[in-house]
Amino acid sequence: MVQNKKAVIEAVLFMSSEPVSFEKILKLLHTQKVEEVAGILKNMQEELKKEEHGIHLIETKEGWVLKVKADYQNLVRPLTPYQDLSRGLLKVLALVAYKQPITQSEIVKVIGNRTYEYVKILQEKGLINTIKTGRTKALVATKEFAEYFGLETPEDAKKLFESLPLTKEKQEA
Amino acid sequence: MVQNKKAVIEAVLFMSSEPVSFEKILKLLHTQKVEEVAGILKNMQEELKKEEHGIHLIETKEGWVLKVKADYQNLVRPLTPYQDLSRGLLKVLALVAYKQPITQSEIVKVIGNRTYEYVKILQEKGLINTIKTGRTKALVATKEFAEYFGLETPEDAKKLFESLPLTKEKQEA
Amino acid sequence: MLTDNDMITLVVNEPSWEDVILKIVAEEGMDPWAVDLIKLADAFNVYLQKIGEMDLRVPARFILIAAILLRMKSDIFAAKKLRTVLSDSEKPPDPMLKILAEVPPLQPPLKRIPLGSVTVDELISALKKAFEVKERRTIRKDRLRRAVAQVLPVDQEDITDRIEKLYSQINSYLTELQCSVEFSKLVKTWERRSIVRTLLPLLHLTQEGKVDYRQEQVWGEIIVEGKKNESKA
Repeated sequence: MVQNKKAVIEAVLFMSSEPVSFEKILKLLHTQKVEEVAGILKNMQEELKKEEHGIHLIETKEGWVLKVKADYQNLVRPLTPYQDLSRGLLKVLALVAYKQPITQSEIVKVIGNRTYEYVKILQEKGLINTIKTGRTKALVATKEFAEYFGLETPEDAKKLFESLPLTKEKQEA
Repeated sequence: MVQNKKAVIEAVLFMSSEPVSFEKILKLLHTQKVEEVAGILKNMQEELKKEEHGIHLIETKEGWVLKVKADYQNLVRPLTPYQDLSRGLLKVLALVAYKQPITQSEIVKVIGNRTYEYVKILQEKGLINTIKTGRTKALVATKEFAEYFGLETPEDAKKLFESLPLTKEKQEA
Repeated sequence: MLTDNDMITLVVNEPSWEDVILKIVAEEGMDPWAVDLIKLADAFNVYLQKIGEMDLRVPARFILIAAILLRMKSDIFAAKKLRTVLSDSEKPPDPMLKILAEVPPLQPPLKRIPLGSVTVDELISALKKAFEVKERRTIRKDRLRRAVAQVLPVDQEDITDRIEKLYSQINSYLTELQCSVEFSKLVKTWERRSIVRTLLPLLHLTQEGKVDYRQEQVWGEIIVEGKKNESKA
């Protein structure tokens, strides 16, 4: 079967949530026609720039990836996983990410008694995990958490706060 | 900001892994212009049918969903670890396709008690359907099943298994 | 409130233990944490007395359900205990945490999860797998059935008939002069199967209060006696 190169590229980009390298695209197409493939990608990129499209094709360091255009991101946010996390859950998640391992009681002091409920839900969702430290339990971020926030390891979770404008806190810290 | 309806729909369908109901699309667009939206969806569906596209727009029982065309599914399958049907669902679907019409109780004998739950989900997804045969209900593959696997009719489902050396089961059937 | 009989019907008729618990909670309006385990165990006891044929799955289900409920309850108690331990701590909170809890929380990135479609090959291998699992299950069941049959041969004869027969057999030995009979006389041939077949209805008769028995020496003869007011029956 002769496959349409443009169609294959579209299918490949559609099926990957992460950027796909140019080399990988060539490999999947079983071709070495670098210019032809680059041309198709550029054309697709141009085509998707038009106003009638809600997604665009971006070339990143790691490769090519389809993304929702910035204008529509807030609109589609509710459709993506974990978007159902309430503010309370997100707060607990942030505290765990920032100070892991952290005990439940430390979180209770700032969030209040609903912490227990939040922790249970986050555990069920696989985003945090309990480790035993002495008499009490401490909470840490999981691999799934890392994957979700685009981190390499759960220990990198603190990096999420580097860019935050927490000036007041930096002075206090 | 005036948003381009077609672009919004594209972004919505791109971002959602599950089918999106027509009502939900209307809601996300904050519109009640049923005909206009239906027109956009139909146009998009026609446009994507062209050979140069690797994905197509399908209207399922649950709503509208973008999928990689059957021709390219094998090629892109390794690019994502996620699948739209769980292993349990797949087993029941395979049994129905292979032995249709088949009663629920026959499936229970092979799969066990969770059959009832799986059958319900597959029916909701529109992939199988119930027909009455005498006192009992029997399950068959649907048109949507045929579409999913690139078959002409649901009756062709059995052909998918022609290469199988499942002699023992054939005798049982 | 669930009666013993309701409980038995539920456990025997529902297809899975999840359904039993769901029904107890949903239909009977009972708090799952308040299901009386003693009651469940009692119902099990009543059931055991009632069964005529042996269906090992049902008694096993009683035990499973009781165990699951017990586990659920103990988890709750354990969590409660942990809460008390944690809230006792009196260290002042980390100021940074306080601030973090007040600023807008982490916003998860927009993540797309592309779902792959099932390929025909995957569909075929799912079918193969389903049949393989079924075959393995059938083999395991057969093996278990044979093993059970070896240890506990299932009787074709109804247990009630067997009880009746033994009772009239015992009565035929009991006369004005003789008010007891040796168990060994009641057993047709002195081998394991026959002994069990006689002992079981005897236990039922004792339970029902129709006869008494005593065994003066361990492994010694069992003396079966008619109840004083029944011996002439």
